[in-house]
Amino acid sequence: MIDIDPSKILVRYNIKREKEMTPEDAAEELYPKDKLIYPIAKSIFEGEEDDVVEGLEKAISSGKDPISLINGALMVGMGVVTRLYDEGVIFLPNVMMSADAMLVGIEFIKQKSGKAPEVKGKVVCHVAEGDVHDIGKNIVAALLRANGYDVVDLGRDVPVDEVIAAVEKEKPLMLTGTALMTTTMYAFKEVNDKLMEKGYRIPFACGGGAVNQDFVSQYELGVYGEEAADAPKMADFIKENGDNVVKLREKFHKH
Amino acid sequence: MIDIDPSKILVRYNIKREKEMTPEDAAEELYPKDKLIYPIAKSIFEGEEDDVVEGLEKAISSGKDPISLINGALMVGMGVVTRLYDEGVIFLPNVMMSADAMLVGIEFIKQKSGKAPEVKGKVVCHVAEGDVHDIGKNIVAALLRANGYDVVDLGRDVPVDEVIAAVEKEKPLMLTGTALMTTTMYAFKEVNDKLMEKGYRIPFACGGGAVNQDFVSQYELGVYGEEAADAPKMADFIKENGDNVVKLREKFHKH
Amino acid sequence: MAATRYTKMAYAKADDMVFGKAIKPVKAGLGLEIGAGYTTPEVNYAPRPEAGASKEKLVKEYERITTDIMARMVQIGAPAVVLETEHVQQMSNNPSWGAEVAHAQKTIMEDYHDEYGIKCALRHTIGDIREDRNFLQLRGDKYNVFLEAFEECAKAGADILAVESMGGKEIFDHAILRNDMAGILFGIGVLGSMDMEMIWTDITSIAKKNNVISSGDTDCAQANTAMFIAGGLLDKNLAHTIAIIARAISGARSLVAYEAGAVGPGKDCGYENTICKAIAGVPIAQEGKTSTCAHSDLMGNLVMQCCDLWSNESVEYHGEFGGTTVQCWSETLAYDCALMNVALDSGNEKILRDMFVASDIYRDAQGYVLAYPHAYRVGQAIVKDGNDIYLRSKNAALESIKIIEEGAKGKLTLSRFEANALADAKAAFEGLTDDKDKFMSDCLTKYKDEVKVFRPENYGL
Amino acid sequence: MAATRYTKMAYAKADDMVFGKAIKPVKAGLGLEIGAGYTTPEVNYAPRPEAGASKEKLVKEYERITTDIMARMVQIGAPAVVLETEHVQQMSNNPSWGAEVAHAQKTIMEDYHDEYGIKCALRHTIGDIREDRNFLQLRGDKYNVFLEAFEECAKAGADILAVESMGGKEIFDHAILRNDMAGILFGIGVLGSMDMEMIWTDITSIAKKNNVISSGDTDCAQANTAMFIAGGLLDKNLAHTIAIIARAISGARSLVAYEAGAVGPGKDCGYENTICKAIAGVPIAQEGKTSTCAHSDLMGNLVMQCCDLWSNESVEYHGEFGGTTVQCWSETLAYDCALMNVALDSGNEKILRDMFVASDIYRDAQGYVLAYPHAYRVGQAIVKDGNDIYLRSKNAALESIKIIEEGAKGKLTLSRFEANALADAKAAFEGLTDDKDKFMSDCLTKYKDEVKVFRPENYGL
Ligand code: B12
Ligand code: B12
Repeated sequence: MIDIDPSKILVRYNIKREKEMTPEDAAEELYPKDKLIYPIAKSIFEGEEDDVVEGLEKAISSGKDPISLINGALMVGMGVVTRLYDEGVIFLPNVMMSADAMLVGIEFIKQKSGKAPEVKGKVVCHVAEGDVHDIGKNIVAALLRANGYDVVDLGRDVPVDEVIAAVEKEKPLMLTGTALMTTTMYAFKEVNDKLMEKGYRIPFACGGGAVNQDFVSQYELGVYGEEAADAPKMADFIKENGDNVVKLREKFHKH
Repeated sequence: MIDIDPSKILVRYNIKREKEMTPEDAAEELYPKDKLIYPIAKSIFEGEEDDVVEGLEKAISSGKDPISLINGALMVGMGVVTRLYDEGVIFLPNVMMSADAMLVGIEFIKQKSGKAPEVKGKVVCHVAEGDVHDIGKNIVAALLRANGYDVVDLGRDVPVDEVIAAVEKEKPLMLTGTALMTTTMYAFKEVNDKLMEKGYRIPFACGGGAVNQDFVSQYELGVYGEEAADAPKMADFIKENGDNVVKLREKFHKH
Repeated sequence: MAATRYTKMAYAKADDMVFGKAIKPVKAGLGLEIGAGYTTPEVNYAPRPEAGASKEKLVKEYERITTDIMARMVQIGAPAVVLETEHVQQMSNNPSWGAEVAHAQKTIMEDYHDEYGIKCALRHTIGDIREDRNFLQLRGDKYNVFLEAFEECAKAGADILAVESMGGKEIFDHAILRNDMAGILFGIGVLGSMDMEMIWTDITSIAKKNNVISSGDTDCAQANTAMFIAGGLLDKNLAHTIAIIARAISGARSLVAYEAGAVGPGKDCGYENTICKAIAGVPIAQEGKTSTCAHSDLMGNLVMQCCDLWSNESVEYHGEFGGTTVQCWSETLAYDCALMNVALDSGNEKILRDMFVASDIYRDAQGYVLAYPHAYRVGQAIVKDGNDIYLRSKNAALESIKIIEEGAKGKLTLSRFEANALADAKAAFEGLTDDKDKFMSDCLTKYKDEVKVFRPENYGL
Repeated sequence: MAATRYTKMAYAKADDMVFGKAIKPVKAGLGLEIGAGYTTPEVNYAPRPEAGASKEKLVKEYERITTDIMARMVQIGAPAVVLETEHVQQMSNNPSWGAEVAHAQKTIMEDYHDEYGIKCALRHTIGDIREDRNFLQLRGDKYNVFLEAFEECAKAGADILAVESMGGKEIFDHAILRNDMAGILFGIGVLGSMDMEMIWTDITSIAKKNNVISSGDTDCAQANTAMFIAGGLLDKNLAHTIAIIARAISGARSLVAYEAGAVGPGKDCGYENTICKAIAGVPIAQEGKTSTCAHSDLMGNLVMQCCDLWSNESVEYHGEFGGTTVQCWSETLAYDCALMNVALDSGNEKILRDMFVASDIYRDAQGYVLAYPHAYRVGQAIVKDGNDIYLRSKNAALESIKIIEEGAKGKLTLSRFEANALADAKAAFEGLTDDKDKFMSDCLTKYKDEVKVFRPENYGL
């Protein structure tokens, strides 16, 4: 083999930019200080389901209101996770595992309290009819869940009418669509038209390999999302500023 | 430098396919045998303007009707030229020089006979508005002339209205357009629409780098031409079969 | 079934491997020989979305594509070309569609071959249609249609048969986003290999019957998915060190095609192909810097190292200033091949190969492991336990980890994230049993529970 | 005017020339040095037709293009990149448009440079708008707008200024379709050189004033037109032997930019650049196998031989499976450059260069003459009479003819048509006077008569 000086050929920009701090240190700075909450948040960050449950048990037996622990502990832990993901300190699998742990935690609280906790909002996710590429959608769904949204995941290759039916039934604050093929993305327009026809005006966030901003801008409800991480931000934006598609586009259209 | 065996790297398909016969031999077989006509046809093939005139003078002084020499000698010579060009035996510059020689011959006959000879038909050629790429158009015009058509060459960067005006004035059997830029080819559609509006239904043959068959098929009068050599063939087809655009497309659309 | 396992390497040493030459060259199509001392462009394309409207439109579209490519190749003097048609759904679901396309393409190619003598062959890659909306359906009705599609295309003119099969994907999709190493190994190395054994035995007998080439598979559905999720240097969805472990395992999987009778050329997007070539001696197609039309990766030059066909993966058919996309990309491929062929003719192939490698070996852990001397080692790890599809996959994973660790002591830099992911993965693989049966029953229990779309009967389990 | 003629070669011998290194490297933009030991991709693009609708849309379009390219470059670890914006008409006719685009692009590039340290520079190529519908209008009002466009872009952030100038084109267009050798010589070598002297003196002083790079020109309008008309192996519009004579003459013409103060990098589409580099020692951009998006030629690898920037010529901005076109092509270019940079770092640059050459030297007479040892000889023929723009052009033509004749005795095959055209051309050039003044007055008389769009006052005649 030929021996070269790699710095003459390429630059590992990722390494140049990697934060000084370890993820653990960065997280440590963000955990809440409360003795009972801290271990829960930390176990969420670490994605340790058993530890989450253990922490919740302790907190509840020490008198904390179970339902309050959702926003007060689980979501706080997830907040640390998504913040560090956005900052590039941690990576997706960590988020996925934390989200799984959080769901276990919520499930546990439900059982303990016997109450259905209030959710931040509902989002319906799907992959366009004819398309089986669902990894992007899975990431979108995971990040939405990680951010406290209730996700109705219709799966992949979802017929247009089924999407409409789900919107009618679930009344989500947002619908997402993913398409990776130029042949399947046209289904989004159909979904849009049928929604319009039935009088639904919810934002329809669309993304995935084949999809681009120009295409999505062509139908009334379309908001283009470039990265999966945009999905929860869009949902947050809707909760805060209402579901005006024009405003959403202003905020999220990058091109 | 590195020494290689070229046959391992590439194939000179042009050389493999080159005809055995020299162009001169091939032409010789096609010239008319008539003692007075032969030298004229041959001088056309050779692109020798002076010899063409000399040949014509001889033929006329030997009693040939000047006007009859256009179709009987000049066009016969050009026929040899275009046939051998189509067969790949000779190349464009030969055609250009032959066409120049033919035009000199026609001019000479006009003066001699005092009559305007009957022409095969008129074609208006232009390059789209905003576009200066005129080499393709020049070739088209040259080949049309070489085939006996009267070409009204509007030049390059021709405003749409000027094209329409020329059609109104010249009443050509065909209009040609050339565009090499994706930004300029849309002018063809405008030309088409204005022609339609004014009730003109002449075939509008379009070609040039940016243009493709799908684009040209979008407007009523459009016929796509891939190679300059198609232009005279289209004109011939119109003379023979009428100016039905659908039939022209059937014949000339290759994709 | 009829898989003859590889238990030793086709090449005596890594340095013997080079582009354009394979131990077992393959004759295909019209005058072409693959891996016989020269490289050849393999052009891939996708019809425009509108073209799928009817069978007639689709056939027409492929005719245009074929003519465009052949015309450009003779215009620039390219001695040879392979066309690869990756079926769109309709063409495999309705085998007669695929067959008509193959016939139309082959007719044009024959004309060019007759007129110019250009060497050429047609590869048809059948779509793996064995799934319904939610589940893989690897056996049963869909499988019959699938095999019929191969048969019909072979009859109609396809010279080379291929597929990108999907066995194991339901487990892999779940595992890859969770850093679940056992799941990755189970999906790719075990389930993927089992499914491949079935289909490649059948494809090979169809090919033999029709006197065409049973070529090979790729772990597109899994290893490439990992590579894509890992993405570029700045993406943060998956550690590149994990993606390359999945790739190493896929070497053990894609090998099964050859064990079941395929003879190459392996499919372009199989980045594991260098491993397969080292073991099986078959010619391979590869894609990299000249398939940016289809995807981005971090080993644009490196993957040329041992290719026999050089491909653009896929490009949508439409116009560019320089002609149609298929013309542009086929021309670029042809020049890349001309460069390699010059190297072969002048005895410089090893220098050029090593320059390809040096370009990307330190760009990323993936390129580092796939560099031919390392890929060869992964191959050795596989054949060491060649008869055990589980163990050999695990070996491949562990060897790739070892290779990266060695690299990281030298010029290969890892981000902290990549290094951590690698360490975790290493621990996970080292913790796995050596007993295939135990691994299988553990996984069956675990994934029947965790992955609701997992259906053991797809694998005859 | 201020042209200092070259009367000797910058390089002592042809073999000293190689890609990535120039005798006079050029620093430009943000941390970049061109010809200083490494090659760099130069990415070119054209906005979508719709984007020209308004200034805002156009600026937006170039912002997207710029971000896309920069993002892809850091994703794959490319150390450096040059962006070339070839003005669309509106941007040069309204200099403030061009300036706004330059500013918008540069802002994005600065952000990337700050965040990642990526070396980069922005080239703006002003459109040669000095014509009205029927006539060239090289001097006068349009010339003022033209110069203003350079000035405004330089002020707004363009690091490198270029143009593809059109002097002589009206004669050339007439001559090339008529095998008129005197006309080709007059158009390119004489009129083209005269016009370039004027504009490059002015562009250089604008560049100096604004502390940016006066780079260079290309004979796109003439030599490339000839190359395009000549086309592929099977086209029959022009003998390739004639096209290469036009090219050789264009070496004497494009050189004038450097004589008038430009410092390189010469423009990508100047296939004559190897000749210029040999004489002037300036760095050059080139395009070939990775500019198939824009055109097809018969020297895809060969032109890489001495490039310092490696370009895709131009691609319309739109989506592909692998990203936008500018991302796809910039990535391919970047890998090509990585290969060359490996060669440079490992001392293999001459072997790689010679492999590039061997790929295409026998493909066509054009590649044969442009192969660096032959291009060097054409350079020598030029500097021999460097002070006489006519004689040096004629020398270039005759030397190129001689080179082909020698080649044809070896492995370069010519079709009979090419050989005949060459013989005719040789006779024509040998028949020309050695006296510039006589040639000028003969041509003035002849072309004032034959070419109705020829206006001597465009050249101060
Ligand atoms: C992996 C893959 C597969 C896997 C899919 C596995 C799976 N479970 O998804 C398998 C092997 C099964 C597969 C099959 C096929 N594939 Co495929 N595949 C790919 C590949 C290589 C990567 C796709 C991927 O996973 N990317 C990573 C994910 C994470 O990206 P993503 O989905 O775009 O999501 C990101 C963003 O877009 C965003 N996002 C996504 N959705 C949304 C939504 C919202 C609201 C927001 C905010 C953001 C967002 O978030 C994500 C991360 O930030 C691409 C190549 C490419 N260039 O894209 C081809 C590709 C998509 N496949 C292609 C093809 C042709 C096929 C097949 C038809 C092949 C065949 N002949 O059988 C079949 C499809 C069958 C079908 N009916 O769908 C073509 C499509 C061409 C076209 N016409 O457009 C591609 C482009 C390959 C190519 N270059 O030709 N494929
Ligand atoms: C030569 C050339 C020039 C020359 C033109 C000289 C001249 N007198 O024509 C010069 C240097 C002046 C020039 C200028 C410019 N050019 Co220019 N140029 C080219 C080039 C390299 C070759 C074109 C050519 O002559 N081809 C050979 C001829 C013979 O082909 P043709 O015209 O297509 O014709 C053939 C067929 O199409 C057919 N045909 C043509 N018309 C018809 C009609 C009928 C009826 C039929 C049957 C057949 C037919 O017959 C011919 C032979 O068979 C192309 C590159 C390319 N890839 O095409 C760029 C190209 C066309 N130019 C381009 C550009 C951008 C420009 C400029 C704007 C550059 C600038 N920044 O200043 C200016 C244009 C100014 C303007 N307003 O038009 C771009 C266009 C991009 C786009 N948006 O579409 C191209 C594609 C280059 C590129 N890759 O970017 N250019």
